[in-house]
Amino acid sequence: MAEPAAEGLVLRLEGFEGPLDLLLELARAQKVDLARISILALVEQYLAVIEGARQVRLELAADWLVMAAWLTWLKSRLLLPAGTAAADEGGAAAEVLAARLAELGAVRAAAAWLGARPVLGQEVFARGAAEEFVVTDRSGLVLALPALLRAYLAALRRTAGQRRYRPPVSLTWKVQDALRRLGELLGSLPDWSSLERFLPEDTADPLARRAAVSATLLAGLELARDGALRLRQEEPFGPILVGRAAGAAS
Amino acid sequence: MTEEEAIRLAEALVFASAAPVSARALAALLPEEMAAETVLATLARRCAGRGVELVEVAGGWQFRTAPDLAPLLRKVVEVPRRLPRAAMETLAIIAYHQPLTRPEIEAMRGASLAQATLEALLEAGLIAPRGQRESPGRPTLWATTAAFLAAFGLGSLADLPKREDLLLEKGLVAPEAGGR
Amino acid sequence: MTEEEAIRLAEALVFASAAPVSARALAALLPEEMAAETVLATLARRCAGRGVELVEVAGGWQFRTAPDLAPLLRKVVEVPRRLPRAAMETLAIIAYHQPLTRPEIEAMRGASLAQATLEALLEAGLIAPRGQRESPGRPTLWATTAAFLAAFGLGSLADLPKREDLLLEKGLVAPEAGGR
Repeated sequence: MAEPAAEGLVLRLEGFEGPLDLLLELARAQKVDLARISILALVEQYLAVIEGARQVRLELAADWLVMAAWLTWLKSRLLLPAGTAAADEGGAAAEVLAARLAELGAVRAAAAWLGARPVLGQEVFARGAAEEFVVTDRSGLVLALPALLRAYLAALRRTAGQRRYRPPVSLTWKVQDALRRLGELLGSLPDWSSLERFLPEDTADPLARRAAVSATLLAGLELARDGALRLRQEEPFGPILVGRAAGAAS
Repeated sequence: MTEEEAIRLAEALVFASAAPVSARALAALLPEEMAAETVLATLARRCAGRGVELVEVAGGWQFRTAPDLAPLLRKVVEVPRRLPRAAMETLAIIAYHQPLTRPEIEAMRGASLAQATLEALLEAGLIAPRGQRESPGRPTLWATTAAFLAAFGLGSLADLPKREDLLLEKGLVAPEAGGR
Repeated sequence: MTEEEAIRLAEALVFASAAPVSARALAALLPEEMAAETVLATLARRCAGRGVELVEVAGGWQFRTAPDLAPLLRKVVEVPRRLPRAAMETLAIIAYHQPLTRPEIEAMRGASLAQATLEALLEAGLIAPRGQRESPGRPTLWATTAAFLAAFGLGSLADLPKREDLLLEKGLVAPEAGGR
């Protein structure tokens, strides 16, 4: 039993659906039931097959090697004298492997049982040309009030759109607007008022407000360059103050 | 193969085939000395009076439900249709603005009204002509019917949601008033 | 309605349908005092041994050709390809452990589930998604369908052999007495 019938297996590794499949095949070859197979012999056979396969070709799918590594570990544990913690660990792992093989064996048996049944369309046939006795009556209408109302609104919306073109109203405060407002307010606000006080009044929308601030600053810079007013900022990000032009009297 | 076996085979073959089975097709499965026609005729005699009978149709033999049972098996499944969008819009406009003429409907929908749409509504009994407008050409006026109210579960036209409850956007209700 | 008439009607109803017909569907056509199950059982007895037999599958009744005629019929009727081993094993796992996720299937087989296998089973209508596991990633759960029961001639999942019986049959986990 120690001498594996490995040569045949080496060449047809592709025929197996993964390492577990090969292990099951090897276990079956032990000619005893799965509950009593020698896991140690099984491990040795598997490792022999993998070794043989590596001599034939270098690359081998990762899962075959992962299983080989794990089985090598298992073998080292199984060879330890019974009673040690490591040997118990190996014994437990061997039981898990045996249970997985038994489960796969059950799956095989179930698949074989299903495959042996007369399958519809293979061994037994249902009626080739079924008769249709169902008559579809499509004369009725589904009518519901919500659909009627949606249709009404859709129709009105379409004509409302056709009747008039409404240009979208701009929400942004332009530099021209800011120039005009700065000019209007410069005389009436106290000297060195904050730039914020020159913003338009109804700018609750944050985006519109930021646009107004930048437009007003641009307008202020332009007027300062022309000498029409003066700007001052005490510290970075501090309030920007607007003062009247040097020559202008209050 | 005995005659009984040939009859069994003929029954299975005709049953499983999607199309009628010719005597020649059966003959291909039978021993040479056996006449497929005879086998099929015997099977047909044997099935006579059952719920399913073997009948000769164009191209061969086929199992068919006995004609007297077909009405019992017939099942009518109702699959109601939806009104197409154009018809639903037309119906809604008539419901809210009746009576009105076809050009008026077209003006409100902003789209021309296909004859088929009007006919579909007429056929369903949801609208009906109601008199004529006293204007050049005397165009027909359209209105909804009692069947319309019944179909939408309305007691009367007054049960339709008020237009103000529907038209929350000012732009939709009174474009003449203009502005926003 | 006499019993003979009921049997005729049952034959026609089941014969006409492509899918298995439930006793309840027949009962709807019979007088109240008549038991649909009894009528179907009588019909099944009467058809036994014919080329087309009445069998109970997937919660209903269906006419099917007798299995022993398969070799002859396969010469004439078009037969799809058989499912490969990987697909049969995957199907067996789903049948016994449903509903379960793809990683769970793969763990049992010790091999990854090929796209082609999944598609073949879906295409044949033998499996279907049934909800998602309430765990991270919410993986899809797979289960067998009514078509699976019909395909393999099973009345319900309870007709699958017990796992222990399967193993005994194969002599896989036979206790001491076991062996092969």
